[in-house]
Amino acid sequence: MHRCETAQCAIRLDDLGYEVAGRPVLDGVTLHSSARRIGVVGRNGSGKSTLARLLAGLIAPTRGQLRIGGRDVFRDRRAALETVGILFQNPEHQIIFPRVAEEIAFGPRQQGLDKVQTAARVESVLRSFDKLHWKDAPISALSQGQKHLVCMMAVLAMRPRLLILDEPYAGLDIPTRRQLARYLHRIETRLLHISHEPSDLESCDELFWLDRGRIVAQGAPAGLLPDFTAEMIRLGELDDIADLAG
Amino acid sequence: MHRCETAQCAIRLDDLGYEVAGRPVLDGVTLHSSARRIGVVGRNGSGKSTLARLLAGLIAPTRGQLRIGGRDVFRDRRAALETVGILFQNPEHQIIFPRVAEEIAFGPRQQGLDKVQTAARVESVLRSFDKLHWKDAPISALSQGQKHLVCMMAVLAMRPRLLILDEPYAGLDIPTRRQLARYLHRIETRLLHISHEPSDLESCDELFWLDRGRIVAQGAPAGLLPDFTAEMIRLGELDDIADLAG
Amino acid sequence: MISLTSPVETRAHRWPAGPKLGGLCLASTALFMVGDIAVHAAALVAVLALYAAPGPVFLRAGLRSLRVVLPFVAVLLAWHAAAGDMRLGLLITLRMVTLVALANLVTMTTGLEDLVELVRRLTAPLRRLGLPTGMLEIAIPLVIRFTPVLVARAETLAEAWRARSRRRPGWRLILPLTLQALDDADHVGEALRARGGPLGPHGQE
Amino acid sequence: MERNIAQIALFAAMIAALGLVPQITLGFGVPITAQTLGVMLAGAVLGARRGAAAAALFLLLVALGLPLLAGGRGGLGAFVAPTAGFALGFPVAAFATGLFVEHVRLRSAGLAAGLGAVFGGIAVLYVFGATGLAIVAQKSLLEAFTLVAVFIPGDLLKAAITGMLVQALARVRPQTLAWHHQAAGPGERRL
Ligand SMILES: Nc1ncnc2c1ncn2[C@@H]1O[C@H](COP(=O)(O)OP(=O)(O)OP(=O)(O)O)[C@@H](O)[C@H]1O
Ligand SMILES: Nc1ncnc2c1ncn2[C@@H]1O[C@H](COP(=O)(O)OP(=O)(O)OP(=O)(O)O)[C@@H](O)[C@H]1O
Ligand SMILES: O=C(O)CCCC[C@@H]1SC[C@@H]2NC(=O)N[C@@H]21
Ligand SMILES: [Mg+2]
Ligand SMILES: [Mg+2]
Repeated sequence: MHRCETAQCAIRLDDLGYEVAGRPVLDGVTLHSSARRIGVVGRNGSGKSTLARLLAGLIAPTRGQLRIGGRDVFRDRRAALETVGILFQNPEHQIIFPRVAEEIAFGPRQQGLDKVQTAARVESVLRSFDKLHWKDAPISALSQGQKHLVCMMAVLAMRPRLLILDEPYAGLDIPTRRQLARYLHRIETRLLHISHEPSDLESCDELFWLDRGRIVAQGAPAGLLPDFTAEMIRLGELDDIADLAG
Repeated sequence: MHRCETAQCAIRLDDLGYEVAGRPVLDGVTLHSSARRIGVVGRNGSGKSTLARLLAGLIAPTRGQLRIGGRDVFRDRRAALETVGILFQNPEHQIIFPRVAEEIAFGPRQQGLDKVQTAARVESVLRSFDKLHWKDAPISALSQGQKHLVCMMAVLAMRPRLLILDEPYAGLDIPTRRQLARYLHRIETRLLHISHEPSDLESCDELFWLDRGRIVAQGAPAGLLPDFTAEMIRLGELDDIADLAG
Repeated sequence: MISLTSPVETRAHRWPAGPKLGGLCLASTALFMVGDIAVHAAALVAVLALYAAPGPVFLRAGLRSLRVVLPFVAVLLAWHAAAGDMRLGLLITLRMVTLVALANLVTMTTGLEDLVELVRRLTAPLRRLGLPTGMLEIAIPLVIRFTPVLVARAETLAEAWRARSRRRPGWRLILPLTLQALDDADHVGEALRARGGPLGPHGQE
Repeated sequence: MERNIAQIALFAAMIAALGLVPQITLGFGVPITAQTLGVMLAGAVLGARRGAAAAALFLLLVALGLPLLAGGRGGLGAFVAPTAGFALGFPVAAFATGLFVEHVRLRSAGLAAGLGAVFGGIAVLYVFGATGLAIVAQKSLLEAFTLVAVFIPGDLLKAAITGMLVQALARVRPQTLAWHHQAAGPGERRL
């Protein structure tokens, strides 16, 4: 397991709980990690996206404590902006502006870059994904996978120290995914990668398995993923979808 | 390749074109198939979802002809509703009603079932996916994968003869996916399955590879998928995402 | 309607937003003061010439976005024809078309960011008084974003409806549309928070 | 905070989008517009302060030159027209509607919203509208009132729509109505 050079960006969740209308979505989650690539795996509805939103400081836990690099990202938004960036699961939930360049420029601008710096940053992100021609494209005219890529570029442009990716690969085709995977491997940024797909998480350093709002296992992918996959396949064999008679 | 018993539900596209603002999204697509499970594979932005919407009769081609089982599904909406059902790529583009049961009931009701029959149909679909407890749940409180499943149930409840699935597996976890795959394998319905992920399409009878709005190859998965995958990996190795310097 | 964006980059895109908007305000106000049809006709011709200047692509896009006022023009002309005051009808419609065309022109050739920047400068004195004007800089582009999104939402919903029904949706989409719009607002609220939202650029302070 | 901004912007946009609904312009220059429905909804859903903010934000964009008023009008010119009184009264109308729903407690949220819309979106708004008309068209206040009275049936219909929509919202999404303190019913059980 990689150790973080500074304690700056380590994740500490202590007995974290999140309830909606009295029902726990996350329950007693304790997670300490300073691995460089952290993975979270779990079934649909297990609470992964809720965890991501908590980690990004977008919602407040109803119980327990959450610190990223020692900071309370829910309260201290300025610090949070430098610290965490989040890629939403549904690109349409993330997009704020009508055009690609505006969307990418928003984050860096809020971080305090001036216009010229921001424009340079936008160009550099677009160029590095070989998508300079998208600059003035209206986002509504992009396909879903293309929207997803715009969202990814918008987060990367902010150069956060911790990057939370909620199912980043679900919408992207193989070439884009492979290029992105290599890119993510190369950059300095700490990663928290969420997926329901075990094969996406093979290169993580430390994995957490979320089930019904609780962490049920943690460890290296080599140990955890085979168990997870076996369990998923077992569940998949269990009860079959009955015929839709009636 | 399976042959359709009746010509009823065969797909015929002749020199189909679709333009937006003068830019071709689909261009000269000719596709005849009466296979039971048809697959469409292609990169992000290749025109797959546009093709799906054309096939479902939701948009009109700007050129060429489209017939499903001999019918013009764009003009003849009554026939279209009995013939094709579509699962949208983004569940949020499909959901109309605030609650699960209302959403699933809508289609069958519009097909002419009375209230009692519709209620029975809704129950049976929910039960067959073991989700009877979702009945009164507000859809906005579901996770993305759960929303996707609701959309799938809503389409299946209409029992269309041709089922168009636009990236059905992207959001679903392994157990649900496996159950669904077996279920789809078992039912009578003709399938058109769209994906950018070759492994999803292995069990199709006939495959079409869409690239920049054109069909560039067609054939059985055993022949086509290895080529597709190799090409995707080749593209993925090509130019790397440059460093985000500057 | 207000996702008025130019298909081509014009010279006017590089002009500062302040004078462009100032000019628009002056022109609008002036047109309201003038009651001479000849002046209005000339103004319309002048504006159309401005549309034609960057080339046919721009002209076509511009005329397309003007189509929204056509029904309005027709109703007004018919009304005044019936009332027997065609002169006034012509005056009002000419003025309206010119004003909308002019406003569209500015919008088409001004980036959102430039507009917001302008408001930022104009509200700077208020900020010094302690008013949270930083929010305006966020809120203005948001309104501009939401308006076409609402229209697109309605279209998407209508498509979802058509995929499963052959009846026309009509008023039945009002509640779903409202709910989706509220959900959209929630998502945008969260997306804003994730990337700095109302904090505002703080590098310059 | 961010959510408030987003909702205020959303309702401002809704007022703008309702301007796209085709309208009829009456001879003396005042259109029958669906935009007042947006103003009523802003007040009835968001409450007084945020509702007024939404309407004010809408006016700011109009002033900036965006053609958002019914019929694609915009610019400062809109503020010197015979309808200017109505337009300037939008934020006050939304505020009054919100004040009504926040302070007049009725069992039915829909009824409260409908009556609030009549109060804010009709009674209060017409005071502004008639005054504006009287000034611009050089009429007496009484004449102006009789002129604008033709809008009342249409505006009553809009108030009724406001009531029905809010009633439905209270049923399926009570948490959106901050002023409507009602415990979530059993239907709101989460998964
Ligand atoms: N706003 C909400 N109100 C009520 N319940 C909610 C809300 N958001 C999420 N939930 C519930 O919390 C659980 C976890 O949701 P979450 O979106 O975190 O799941 P997930 O692990 O990301 O699933 P997926 O793989 O489908 O994206 C779900 O059962 C969902 O029904
Ligand atoms: N409304 C539109 N206006 C302009 N261009 C559009 C529009 N809709 C789609 N396109 C363009 O058409 C192309 C095909 O889009 P489509 O959504 O069909 O792709 P796709 O194959 O489904 O991609 P993905 O795998 O990302 O879902 C894209 O390049 C997109 O930019
Ligand atoms: O468009 C404007 O300039 C302001 C709107 C004026 C229309 C008023 S609002 C109240 C009344 N009800 C209507 O339908 N129209 C008028
Ligand atoms: Mg999720
Ligand atoms: Mg697609």
